[in-house]
Order: sequence, then structure tokens, then C-alpha cells
Amino acid sequence: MTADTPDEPEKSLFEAPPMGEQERMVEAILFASAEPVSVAEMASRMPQGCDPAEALQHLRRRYEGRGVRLQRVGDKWAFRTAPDLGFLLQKESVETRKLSRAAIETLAIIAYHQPVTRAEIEEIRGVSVSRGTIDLLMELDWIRLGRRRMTPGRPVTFVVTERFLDHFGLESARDLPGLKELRAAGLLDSRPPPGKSGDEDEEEEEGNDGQPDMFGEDGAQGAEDEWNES
Amino acid sequence: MTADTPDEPEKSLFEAPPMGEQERMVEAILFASAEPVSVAEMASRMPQGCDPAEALQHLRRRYEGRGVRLQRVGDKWAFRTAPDLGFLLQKESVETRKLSRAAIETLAIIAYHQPVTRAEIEEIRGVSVSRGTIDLLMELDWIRLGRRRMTPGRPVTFVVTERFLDHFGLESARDLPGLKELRAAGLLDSRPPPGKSGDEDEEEEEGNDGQPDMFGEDGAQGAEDEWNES
Amino acid sequence: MSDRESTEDGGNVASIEARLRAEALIVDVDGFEGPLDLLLTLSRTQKVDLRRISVLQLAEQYLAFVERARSLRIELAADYLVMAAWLAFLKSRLLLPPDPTDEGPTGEELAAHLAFQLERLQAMREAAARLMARDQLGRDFFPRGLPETVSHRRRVTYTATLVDLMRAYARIRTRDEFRPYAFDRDAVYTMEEALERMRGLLGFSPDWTDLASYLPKGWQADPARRRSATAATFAASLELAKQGLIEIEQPETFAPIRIRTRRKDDR
Repeated sequence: MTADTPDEPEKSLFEAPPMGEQERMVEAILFASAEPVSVAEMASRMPQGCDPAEALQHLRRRYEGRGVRLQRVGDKWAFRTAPDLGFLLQKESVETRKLSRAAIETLAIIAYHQPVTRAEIEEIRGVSVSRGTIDLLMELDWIRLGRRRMTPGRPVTFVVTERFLDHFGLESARDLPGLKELRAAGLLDSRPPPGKSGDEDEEEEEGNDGQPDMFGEDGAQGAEDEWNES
Repeated sequence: MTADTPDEPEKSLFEAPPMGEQERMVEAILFASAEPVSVAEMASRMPQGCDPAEALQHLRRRYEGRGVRLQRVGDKWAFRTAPDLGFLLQKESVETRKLSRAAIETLAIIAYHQPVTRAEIEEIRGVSVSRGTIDLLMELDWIRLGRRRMTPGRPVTFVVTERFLDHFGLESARDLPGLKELRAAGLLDSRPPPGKSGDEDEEEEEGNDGQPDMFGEDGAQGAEDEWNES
Repeated sequence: MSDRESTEDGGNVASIEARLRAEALIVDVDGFEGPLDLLLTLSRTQKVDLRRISVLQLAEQYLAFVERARSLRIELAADYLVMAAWLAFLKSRLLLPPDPTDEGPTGEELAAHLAFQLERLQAMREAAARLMARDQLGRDFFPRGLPETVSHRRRVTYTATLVDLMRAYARIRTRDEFRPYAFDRDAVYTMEEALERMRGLLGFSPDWTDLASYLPKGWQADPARRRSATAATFAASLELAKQGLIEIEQPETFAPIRIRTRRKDDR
């Protein structure tokens, strides 16, 4: 029984499937297995006489330069994504949102009054500052904690960051224009710029305290929007 | 892989990668997923300008006759092992619940007649459909609710899912075995009982009116469209 | 068993077989999925294509079955009895010459539909069998066993411009003393202005008054200014109506719009 006769034409009961078939088998086993598979394990699953080690070599060559490749993990084998294509397994979505009115006002107060405590921000805005607003501004790295105020309770203060200056194109917070300049620049126009109306909800959430004039700019703008929608 | 044409014009920042690269990308994405992936999903993960649909055609050809193959499932794609190698993979097989005859028949009726109402299923089987049968098929994610029928009572309809197609290796509901013959024999027609004129089950009667094609090609197409929408 | 039967008196063999078959059916009655299933099973004894089946013969078989079940005091579900009644009716239709004054479907039409139902049920059963005979995922072919997870990162970026910032600050700091006014747009009459004006005048308009009479002085002559003032006044009146302060009416299309103060007791 000299079994090694590759050029043997007639099939015997114990003849192994052709190497191409063995390659297919190894491919299917490795594909479907939930973990890397050893050569011994493959051999135990494949018909007798198969040589999974050799089939693996063929298969490995076949996948060279492909989107996936055959990789050795210890003494086992597995398909893995080609390293240069790892980015395909990351899905990233970027969503751009306008900063809420509460956030921009809080940020403005911090920028103009820094270092400023939370209580001071609330006093200026006339409404309480939600934890989320501060967190968001911190997360954006536009504000950070400053020194504690040397007053009873030693409250923390907030200051703007380098990144804030960078984002708003300022050399220092002192470059922010004063009220007079704002008015002169026409920035005290009563009309909120188009598209600002979405902020209304936010504001209502925090209460309308400090806005006794229901028919001020915001109320009117809100009402106008409702008409536009219908 | 011979994508590198020497006369390739100068590369711009937004130029899509060569088709060979795109094929690799599609290969990697599909290998990484156990679930079928839609072309849109692939496109969203690949660099701009890629054409995953074309890359898929190349890839499908590449895997012809291999141990795994590229299978279309509705409007999605997945790699699946070649069915003739199933014997190697018994170890991976998951014990599926044995379906009752009622469940199997109900499933077949939904697949061949979709979208189909419960009353129509009962009319075909001649017995009421138990709640448990529908629940089981829903749980397996083989059927789902389709559009409501625009008839009195607006009954819900059932259609088969992408997972159903995937499970039975069907590219689309139109590839159901024997569908054409059944249609040609008129066995998928909705044929109201003679003389039924509103004195009996009004809903069912009206349901069939004016929707002669509900069970025809259009019906199947309609169901597919719903898949595409999602 | 068949050996024993064949040794018996030949005349009895058929009846014994028939009886056995009938008993088998009766024992099995719970195994049938309703009357249609039973009819389909009975139809197999005719050994013909379902399209050429004799519905009359089938009806008789079914009725005989129900009769025997009854004689054996086997309780049949209601739908079996309903089907029996219907088949009895169908049988009479098929046997009697058609009554020309009778409306409704003929016996042949009813029989054809029954045959269609049986054929359709049979077809669905075969389709179901073919479906289940297909290669199945997780049994004959397999998904990727080692999927790699796709990490999903959602990044939200917030935008704000310096102008937004300054405007926000200006808004806070001037909330008290600041009064809106329109600069460099002297042909625009704002809704706030209209609201302001109308609220001042409201107490004096208990009767229907043309909206146009609310236009401020100096805004009536120039068309551009009148347009703006009209629009603002109209918008303001809608707002006031919404607040329940006034009522609006327009007797007919394009007629002048009129408003009046809503009486206190109406509110």
C-alpha cells in the first residue's frame, strides 16, 4: 500500500479529496467557527486522509493581499480583517448642533465675568444653571474650573479655556467687546437672527423668570414661528 | 486586482480607491459581519465615491465554487458557507426548535401569498390560526407585520422577513421554490367564494376586492420594497 | 393481518377494510386540522388529480364520516358539523336540477370553489415541504462564526460663533433697559410695535372695528410702509386673539378684517 501516489487516477475508498476540495473545507471550517481552529481539530472534522496543514498553506496564499487574511493565533488559525482595513469596522457619525441658548448665555457670562461662580451666573441670567449645561461646556473644553473663591463655602469658579479663545478667534477674554461696542456694531438688534428660534424651547425649560415681558422679542418670535409652521 | 492602470490620471483627494481595493473593503466588511449587510451600509463605511454594488459583483465571481460564497439576501449581502460542506460543520449547528405542522404551513402561506391577512391564512388552511403560531414565527423573526390592508377594519398583513430569506438561502421572495408554477396554476389567486356578497365575513370579502394582484408579482415586489425602505 | 383477512370469506374483506378505515379516521379525528384537512384526506381515496375530483362523492364521504362519528357517539367540533351542513346543502344543489328563479351560485360553482380550496391547501402543503427541504442556515450552511464588531461612535460637535456669544451676552445685560427699535429699516413695522400699540388701544374698542384703523399714523400713505404695518398689525391681532384678548371676524372673503375686545365675562 504505497499510498503516496498523487498521480493515481482511480479512486479508492480511502483516497482523500483533491487538495482544492480540502482547501474549500478548511475555508468553510475557519469561516464558520466561533474561535480559532487547530490543524488537529480540522483534521478530525475532515474526511480521512486529508492534510489540513497543506490546505492551509494554499488557502493562506489565496488570501494574501485580500480584505481578510488567514492568521495564526497560537497554534490555531482564524480569518481576520486585513489590518489596513480596520477603519471599515468603525462607524463614525458626526452631528453638528447649535449650542443651546442656555449654554451660549452661560458661556457668555463666564467669558465676560471670569472667574465667576455658579451662583453669580444664576444671578446674572436670572434662571438656574443646569448641571448639563456646565458639563457640556466642560466637555467641549470651552470652560474649566478656576480658583476657588475665598468666600464662605469656597465656591468653585469657572473660567474660559485656551480652546475657547481659539474657537472664537480671540487673543484673550479681554478682547471681548463691551456693551457699548456691541450696540454700536448693531448686535443689540432686537431681532434674533434667523434660525435662532429653536432656542425657545430650551429657555422655557429653564423657566421664564426674569422675562416678565411676555411680548418682548422672544415671545413675539415664538408666536411668529408658530404661524410659519401652520 | 489589476486595477493599477498606468494611464491613471492624477489622483485627487476625492478619487475613489481602485476597484480592486473596493473589492477588498467589501470583503472585509462582509467577513466581519454575521448578519447580511446592505449596499448602503457598505457605502457609508467605505471612502467616498466607492461603488460597493460593482465590487460585490467582482467579489461574488471570485468566491464562486469556494468553501464560502457570497449570498444575496433581499437587498443585503452575506458570506455563507457552501451548503455541500455542511457535514463538516455539524458542530456549529444550532439545535432549532421543531416547528409544528401548523407553523410550517402558516409560514409557507405567508411566504407565497404575502402580504396576507390572518383571515386569508385561515381561509386557506380551513382552520383558525392560533396566536401562538404567529407569535412563534414572529419570534423567529421569519415573519413581520406588513402594511395594513386598505379595507374595512384595516386588517394587518403578514410578510416574510429578510431573516427568513437568509435562513432558507433565498435571494428574494420571488425565488421561492415553485412560485411560478403555483402562480401559473392560479393557486396564488385570491378567489372569493362564489356568491359571497357581504352577508358573511364582510371584511374578508372586501379585502379581496380591488386587490387582484395582491398575491401576484406586485405583491412580492411590494413586500420587497418595504424591506428596501428599512 | 392482511393474511388473516385474505383467508376469511372474500365477501367480508371489503367491508372489514372499510370499517377499519373508518375507525382509523375516527380515532384520528383529533389529528385533523379541521374539516378542510379531513376533506383533503378523504379526497385521496379517490386517487385522482384534485382538479378532477368528484365533489359530490367527496361530500357523501364526508357526510358518511360524520354520520358514523355520530353513531359512535364521538363528539365532533362545531366546525365539522358546520361543514357537514354545508356539504349536505351542496349535495342537494348538485343533485337537483337548477331552479331558474334561485339566485346565487350554482352547485357547480360551489363545488368548483371547494375543489379549488382543496387544491390550494394541497399546493401550500407541498410548498411548505419544499421550503423545509431547502438548505437551512445554521443546519446546512453557516454564517460567519467569528464576526468582528463594528464600533459605532457618534460624535456631536457644537457650534457657536463669536457673534452668537456676544449677542447672548447683550441679551442678558440689556434685558431690563433695552427696548427694541428698528434701525436702518424704517419701512418695517415690527410685530412687537404693533402689539404694543394694539394693547394700548384695546380697551377702547368694545365694538367691531376695521383692523386697518389700528395702523399707526404715518404708516398709511406709503405703500411699502402700509404693507408692513398691515402685516404686523394682522399678526399682532392673531397673537392677541390667541391670548383670548380680542375676537376677529371677516364677514366674507377679502372683506375687511374686524376685531373687537373680548368681553371680560366671555373669558
